[in-house]
Amino acid sequence: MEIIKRKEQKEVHPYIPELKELYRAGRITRREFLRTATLLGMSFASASLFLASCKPTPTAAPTEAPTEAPTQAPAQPTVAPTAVPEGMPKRGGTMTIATRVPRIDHPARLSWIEGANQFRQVCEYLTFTDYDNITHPWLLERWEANEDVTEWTLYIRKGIKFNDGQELTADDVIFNFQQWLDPDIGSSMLGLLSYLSPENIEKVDDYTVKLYLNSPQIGVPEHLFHYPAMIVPKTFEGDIVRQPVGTGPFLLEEYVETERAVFRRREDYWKMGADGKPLPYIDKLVYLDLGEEEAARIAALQSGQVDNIFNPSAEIWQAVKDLPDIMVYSTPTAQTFVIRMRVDMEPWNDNRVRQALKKCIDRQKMLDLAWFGEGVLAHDTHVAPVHPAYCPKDIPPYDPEGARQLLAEAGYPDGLTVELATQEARAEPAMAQALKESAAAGGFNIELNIMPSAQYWDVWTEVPLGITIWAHRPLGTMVLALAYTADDEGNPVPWNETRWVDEEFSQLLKEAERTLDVEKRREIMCQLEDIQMERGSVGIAFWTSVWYIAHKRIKNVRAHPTNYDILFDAWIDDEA
Amino acid sequence: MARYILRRLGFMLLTMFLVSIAVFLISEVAPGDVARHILGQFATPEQVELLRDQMGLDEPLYVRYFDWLIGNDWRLRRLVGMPLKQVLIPGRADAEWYAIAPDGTMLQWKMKQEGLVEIRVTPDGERTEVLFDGWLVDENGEEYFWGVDTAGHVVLWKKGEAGREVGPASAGRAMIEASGVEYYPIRRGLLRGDPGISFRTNRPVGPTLARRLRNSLSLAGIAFVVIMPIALVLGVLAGLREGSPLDRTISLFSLITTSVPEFASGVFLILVFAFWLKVLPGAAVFPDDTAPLQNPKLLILPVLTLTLVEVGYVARMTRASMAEVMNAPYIRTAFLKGLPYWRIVFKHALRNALIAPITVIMLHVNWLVGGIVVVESVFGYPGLGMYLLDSALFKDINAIEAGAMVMVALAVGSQLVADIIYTFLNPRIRYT
Amino acid sequence: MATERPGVGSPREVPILRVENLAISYETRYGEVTAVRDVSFEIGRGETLGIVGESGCGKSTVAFGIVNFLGRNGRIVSGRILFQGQDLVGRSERELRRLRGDRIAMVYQDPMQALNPSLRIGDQMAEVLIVHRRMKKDEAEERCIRMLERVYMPDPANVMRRYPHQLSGGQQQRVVIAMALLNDPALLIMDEPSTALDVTVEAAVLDLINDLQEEFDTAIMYISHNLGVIARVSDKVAVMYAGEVVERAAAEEIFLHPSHPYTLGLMRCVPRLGMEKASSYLHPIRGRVPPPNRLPPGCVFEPRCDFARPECAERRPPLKRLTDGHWVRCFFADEVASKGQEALAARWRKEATVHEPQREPTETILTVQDARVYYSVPARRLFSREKPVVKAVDGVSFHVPKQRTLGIVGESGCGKSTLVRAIIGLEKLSGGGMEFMGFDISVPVSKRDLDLIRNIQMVFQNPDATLNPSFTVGFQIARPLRRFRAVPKDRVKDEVIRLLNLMKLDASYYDRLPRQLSGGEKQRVAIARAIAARPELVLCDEPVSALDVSVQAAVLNLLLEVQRELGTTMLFIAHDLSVVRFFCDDIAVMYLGQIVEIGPAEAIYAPPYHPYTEALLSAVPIPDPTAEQRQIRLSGSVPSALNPPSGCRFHTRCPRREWLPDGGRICEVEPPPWQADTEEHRILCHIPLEQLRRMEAVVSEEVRDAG
Amino acid sequence: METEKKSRLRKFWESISIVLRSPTAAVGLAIVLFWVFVAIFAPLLAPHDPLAQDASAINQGPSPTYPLGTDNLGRDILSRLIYGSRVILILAPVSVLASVIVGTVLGLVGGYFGGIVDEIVMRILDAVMAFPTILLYLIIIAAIGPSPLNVVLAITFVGAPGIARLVRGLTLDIRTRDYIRAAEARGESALYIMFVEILPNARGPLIIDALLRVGYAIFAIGTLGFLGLGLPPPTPDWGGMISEARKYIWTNPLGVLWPALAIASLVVGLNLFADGLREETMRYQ
Repeated sequence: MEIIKRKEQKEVHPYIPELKELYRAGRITRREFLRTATLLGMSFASASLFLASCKPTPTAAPTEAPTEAPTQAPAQPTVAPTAVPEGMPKRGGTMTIATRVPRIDHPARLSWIEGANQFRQVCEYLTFTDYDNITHPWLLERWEANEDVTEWTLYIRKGIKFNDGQELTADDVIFNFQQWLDPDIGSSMLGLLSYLSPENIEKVDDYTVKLYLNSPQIGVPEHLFHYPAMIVPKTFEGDIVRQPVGTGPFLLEEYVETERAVFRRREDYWKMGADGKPLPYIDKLVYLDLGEEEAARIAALQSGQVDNIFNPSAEIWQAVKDLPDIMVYSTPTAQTFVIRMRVDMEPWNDNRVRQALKKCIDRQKMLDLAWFGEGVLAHDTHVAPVHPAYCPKDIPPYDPEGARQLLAEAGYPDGLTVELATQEARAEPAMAQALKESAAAGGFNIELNIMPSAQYWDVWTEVPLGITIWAHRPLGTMVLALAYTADDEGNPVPWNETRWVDEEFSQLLKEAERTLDVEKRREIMCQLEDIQMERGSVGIAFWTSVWYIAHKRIKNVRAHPTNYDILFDAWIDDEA
Repeated sequence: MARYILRRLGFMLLTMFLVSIAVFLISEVAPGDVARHILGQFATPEQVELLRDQMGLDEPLYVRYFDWLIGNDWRLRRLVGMPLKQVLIPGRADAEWYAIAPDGTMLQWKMKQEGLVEIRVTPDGERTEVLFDGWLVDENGEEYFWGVDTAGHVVLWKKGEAGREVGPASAGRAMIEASGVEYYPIRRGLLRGDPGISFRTNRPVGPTLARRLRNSLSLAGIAFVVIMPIALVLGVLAGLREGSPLDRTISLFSLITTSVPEFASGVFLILVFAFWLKVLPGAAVFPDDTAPLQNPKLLILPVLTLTLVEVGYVARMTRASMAEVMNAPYIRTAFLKGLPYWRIVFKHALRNALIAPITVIMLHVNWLVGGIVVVESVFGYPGLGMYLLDSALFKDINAIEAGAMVMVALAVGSQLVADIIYTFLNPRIRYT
Repeated sequence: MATERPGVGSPREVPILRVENLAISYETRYGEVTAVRDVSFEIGRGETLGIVGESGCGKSTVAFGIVNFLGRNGRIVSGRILFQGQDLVGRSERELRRLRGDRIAMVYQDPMQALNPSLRIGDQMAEVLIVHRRMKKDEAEERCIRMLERVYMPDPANVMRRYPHQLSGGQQQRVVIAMALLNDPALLIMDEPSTALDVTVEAAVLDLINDLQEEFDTAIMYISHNLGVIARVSDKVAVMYAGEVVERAAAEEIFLHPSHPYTLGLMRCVPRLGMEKASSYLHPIRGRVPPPNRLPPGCVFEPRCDFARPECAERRPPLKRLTDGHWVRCFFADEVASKGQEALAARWRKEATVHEPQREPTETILTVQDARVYYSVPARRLFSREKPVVKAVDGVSFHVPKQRTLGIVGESGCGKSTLVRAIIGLEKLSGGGMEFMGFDISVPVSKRDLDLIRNIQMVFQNPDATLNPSFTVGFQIARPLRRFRAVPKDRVKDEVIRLLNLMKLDASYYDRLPRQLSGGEKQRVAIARAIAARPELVLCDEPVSALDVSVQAAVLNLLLEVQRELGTTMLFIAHDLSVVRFFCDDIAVMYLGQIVEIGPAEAIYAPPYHPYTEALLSAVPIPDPTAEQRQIRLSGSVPSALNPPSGCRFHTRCPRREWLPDGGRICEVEPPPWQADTEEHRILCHIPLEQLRRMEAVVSEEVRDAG
Repeated sequence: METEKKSRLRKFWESISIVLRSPTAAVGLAIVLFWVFVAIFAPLLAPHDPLAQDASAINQGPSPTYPLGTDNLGRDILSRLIYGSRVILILAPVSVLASVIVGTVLGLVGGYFGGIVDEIVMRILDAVMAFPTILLYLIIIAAIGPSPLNVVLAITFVGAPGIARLVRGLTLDIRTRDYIRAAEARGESALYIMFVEILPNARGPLIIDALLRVGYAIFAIGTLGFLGLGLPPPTPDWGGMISEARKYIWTNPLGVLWPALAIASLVVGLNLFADGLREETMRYQ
């Protein structure tokens, strides 16, 4: 464990001066500096001040990540969102959103983003990762990490009240940590905060909590913004619908599962708006469940009955992007459709067969067909350009001949018949049919078994060959840990759908999570990417952009990589 | 006549019983696990297993069936030693179970930080919580207690060695400390008015189903009221003027409309009226329950889609029946009696001509309510058809059974009404 | 105002209806077809014109033509219809409508169909008055009730509220007639009004028509195919054949001096009451009625005419006046007339050689001992205990000697068909026993062994339903041969052709489908099918009653030949007594499930009669207007077999009860004993035999011999 | 002397002549035969491979290369329509045939035996008819998974009761005819009477009803495809094509128009043919 030199500095964290050096030498990008600095406790304001005061000298700086501009999707020049609201934001109005309204009880157990979006209006998070992947304190005033990022001190903002009058204190924060870490509740936070055990949480005083990690982890603030990490009061008894108590800008008025959820503005919200009065600007939020049928949702948006469609598929985007009074905000993400092969089953246990299938992926064509070209090409490794530690690689070409040779070597001279299973939703059927057609030239005869979504999610970890959608996660290492590693006894973690465990890969991954040094971390990532490309168990053709489609009357909204509805400062202007 | 109706009602119950068993068996066989659907694809196998246990899905099939049919509160009472009572929560479509102490106070237990807490609600509604100390001791010395939790389960709590109560602190619907030993969800059973809890909404099935049924019935009702008169009139006109240009145009129109599948015509109507003309809403969006009444424009397109398909079918049938009656001997007698043409048509012909169509129309009630799932899905209309489809995909057995029972009742009910109308219209048939 | 009947066609007065060479045509798939050509006649006030002719001769078309109700494709081509002096042809629909139901009323064939099943009788009747007379509802209903009383309808007020299906055939027919007479029409057109009724009910309806005509003085055009009915009703008669009137004259003139070959042919093929197979021979008319679109060039009857000469085929004979009021469409009318007289007279001479009935006693082939067939009927009320039962056949015993024919006569509902179906095994016996050639046959057919089944076969009534429409004639006749393996496989076809020839059908019929055959031909194939496997016993359930008169004779002769040649025993069911009298050796008369009289044919037709037999005989229409026939009419309607009257079942309607002390009380209380007139002839009645022997003959002797 | 075979031939020509005489039947038959022709010669007629995806031409309107435009995967709609006719013209008749066989047997047995047998058959039919169709589709498809077999099963299960009721009605009527009495008098077996004496006479109305049912089967296949429960992609079937194109109706409305027209035309054809036949047989009686 390489110890970073302690430096007497008024800096919040000893590594920050070195960070500044690296930036001045142009060896790390503006975004990498900002992200690491803020993670280490430097305030966003002082970090941006520093950036403005000096220019990086372009020595052997790493190539700018192609998607520097967070909002500009390369292919489609959509209208740049209005960063600054024109004039004073108006108050009042109702916003209607078409989305599924699923059953929900304990926020810690959330596994659908739709449920999180609805109750994120009532409860809030300790931190806030913005559209540019920069994490700011939210319910916390600030945080501090020790030198080797194994101890984190969280300073809670004073004076924040829950909507039932209780004040937010350290006890509430600790109660929430215990809920996340309690195996009986089954929260996905347990996997994320694996470096923290419940007894190592210390209540310093009423407004300060200290965490003693079992292993160093730089991404703690980002993990605290993971969607199940909503802060509920310590009196919470497990059913958010019966006890909608939170510090958020809205109050729950009505929640009818599979039909609608209605939220009304909270008068005494702690955060102030541009006009000095408490946020939020909008009076009422209505979430409507119009069922699986996309056509019904499109029709509703088009006739103005709803203002926004949650997590629109490529087809919806294609259908509504040219409608007159509809605004489309786009953002590149790490969301993708993984063509995954179970390495513990015939024929995928033979890497040559896996390589052959990867060669059969006609990436650009698949992107055009499945997502109308709205995304960036990928190279079969689960680390995306938007990830801070992304190490760029060149895109493997579509090579059916190579695939046919590999199959012959692997003992299938006249081709191979396999069954591909996926869900009848979003882009999977289109991708499956595109893969079937392009793989045919490469010697694969793929039979498609496209089943209703509910059925696919019963068998997604069992089928030998399938296409599974993986949502965006801010850090590259997060997904790799979730899907490509084994637990302590060595058998694959629950979400490792391909049962692919590689000793060298797991070691390097742990290494990467520990390294603070951005440069060193990027090298490790490069090695991880090489391993996955060379003998990995997945074909990843492209990273999709994600859209936020709303009626033009909804102001100050942007596309969020994981489709979060950030609406505390959105407002409605009916005249425009 | 009464005997006939009684026999048919008996048959209706028999059919519903058979269908309910068929639905139970088939959904048992069909793939898919409802617990996993609830917990989402990222739940761990242990969590799924625990939830299955808490929903009572691990019990044998016949036990679950009878629980669904006649309930298990009378059986579970013996475990708790106190009568169980279901109390509706005012203002919310939900209900809670309580154990009733001899002096009338309602009791519930829940696991909290400090241990098992007893909630007491006195008859006048005053609610207190106190630490529970009435543990019983079983043969090998372990302390245990059978009680009712706040999530409508009869639960077995046990005091573990660590001195800390182990068991589901299942406050509300959640399972905070889900390490309970045994769970039985309490139900009164369909026959006693409690169709059970829907796994999809975690709420009683009744209210949701009622709303969906009302939506479907209002759509079907309006469509029925719009379709049938038009179709009958068209049919009669065509039948009267058999072979005339009027007859040919009506026949062609009705032929074309019945040949276009309703999902195609529905989509076109949206394109024309909602998209190009922007006159009508393209989807049936219900911001709240009273939507269909406040904003009837929502119903226009779905009703129009239904009408297009149905009018043609009924008109063709009425035309055939009318034409047949007009050639009947007793109509010839009416002519020979020198009666005016319209009197012959209305007084003599119509009555007999409508016998066949009306009985078939009633059979369409069944299709209208359940079968229009396609129209519901095109317009996102929250009807009974979609409810059944979504529940079946989710394997929400209580919702499927309740929905199926309603549909069967409607189907057989409309068949019975059709027969009764048949007897009134046709005096020759006297059912014994 | 019962004016004296004006006798035959008084010239001075303007006739109610005068039709001059009317021609009507239908356009069908084969193009325009003239169904009726140059028909003319006239009917005076209070006068009845009978139109007689076989099915397809255009008589109904004439009836509908008069009221111009010819449907969509019928059209009056030429001719005039003068109703009370004004021509109806060409009048507007509105004017015709005002006439129909008011001045011209029409009653037609099937009473069951004529009334609207969904409307009460009262509404349907009052309607006529309300529409034509603008009468108010209650006054109209009052008039209807009075009219129903006039047609001897029991309890008219109740009938007004009932629906058509709740009335019997006879009652429905009376309602239709009453409805027609409500507006006191000048002209009443009746198309086969009594054909579907039982003979006693028919007799009552015919009497009713005569009474009403006297009272209302209406001109009646009566259409029927039954010569006897025409003889009883009409003053004048017109005989139609293939769309043309071939002879028109006063009633007696037609029956006594038939001058057209067709009329003569009809007279000779109808069995008169006295005739029997031993002494007389039925003369069928050969050939078939020509279809309307392929009529022969010359005289339309030429192909079937025994008097035909070459010129008959070239020229179409006009309607020639023979004597005053007697018109014939035949070149050789007077020759036909004279030849006709001896032919008719010949009918009565005893021709020894014709059919020698089996005289000497042979062993009995079939014995029926106290046979009972009961049906259980669902109870009327919800939870009633007793299970109501219909006693269709209630204790019937008789035996049939080999090679003889037993006739069973009775009105509808008397159980004769049920009895026959029990014998062949289609109905389960509820009691008693039956023996056939020593084998017990009280078990249903499914339990009998093949050989026993082979020996009993059946011929059915309705020719259109007796053959399976989807198979060829050859296949259907061959089926019994194959089933009973009566003939080795390879020779089946030849045997079928032999059977066809036996039925006077050539081999070309082998491949034909039933729909290409006439009624008579179908019945012959059915007989061929029945006798194919040489059964010992053939049961005939009304085999000829659905056929035209001319074809009937041919089929009866065929059956007689079959019996003579194959020696089969026959059971012959029918409701036409003259046919039964002609065909059968012994006759049993059934009433409400029981045999009331049984014996040799001649014994049945002469006193002593059982009162019911007497009533039956008096109701039989005799094709001779001059014949006197004692009028005996039964009161009330046939009681239901659900709970038959106590004691003698006929006591509720028996006209002879007053012959017994205190009004025949014994008939109500005690079931009557069997009284034996001779060894074979027995009667079930309380009235002592001597008294029965003193009964007058229903049809006087001399009529039979006068000839 | 005409042989047995010749009379059957004559019967065949006779029925054909019936059809040609009535205009409606002739037009209907022409439309149906057109689609049969298209189905048989699909490989020759289709300009493109129905499964080939052209990424450069997604959701395009009609163009010279793609006369009817392309679908959301850039596949030629015209070729998919042509090949789709094969799927429909095999699947629909097969399903109807299956339901006719099942329905006829039930109808005959119920109609001929009467009494309790009839009561039982009728109750089974009522129960099946009362079963919610949508649930039925789902369960069969959930049990077997999307495949042509389950489409046939689903349609048979829904169609059979209707046919059974029709055949039962006909049997009840035919059973009263004298030729049945004659057969019974010959001690013929119940099977013989049902299948040789009764069934051939129920042929007429049965054929007409079957024709109508093929139309409904086409609807049902379309509905199943529409709800995502029908044939597995990428098989070209008209219902599925509509369901796919439905999402892009705002940009490419024609995508939905062509398959809808195809289904409508085929169903119209069948209905016209059936109506023509019914009018003919009615007048013929």
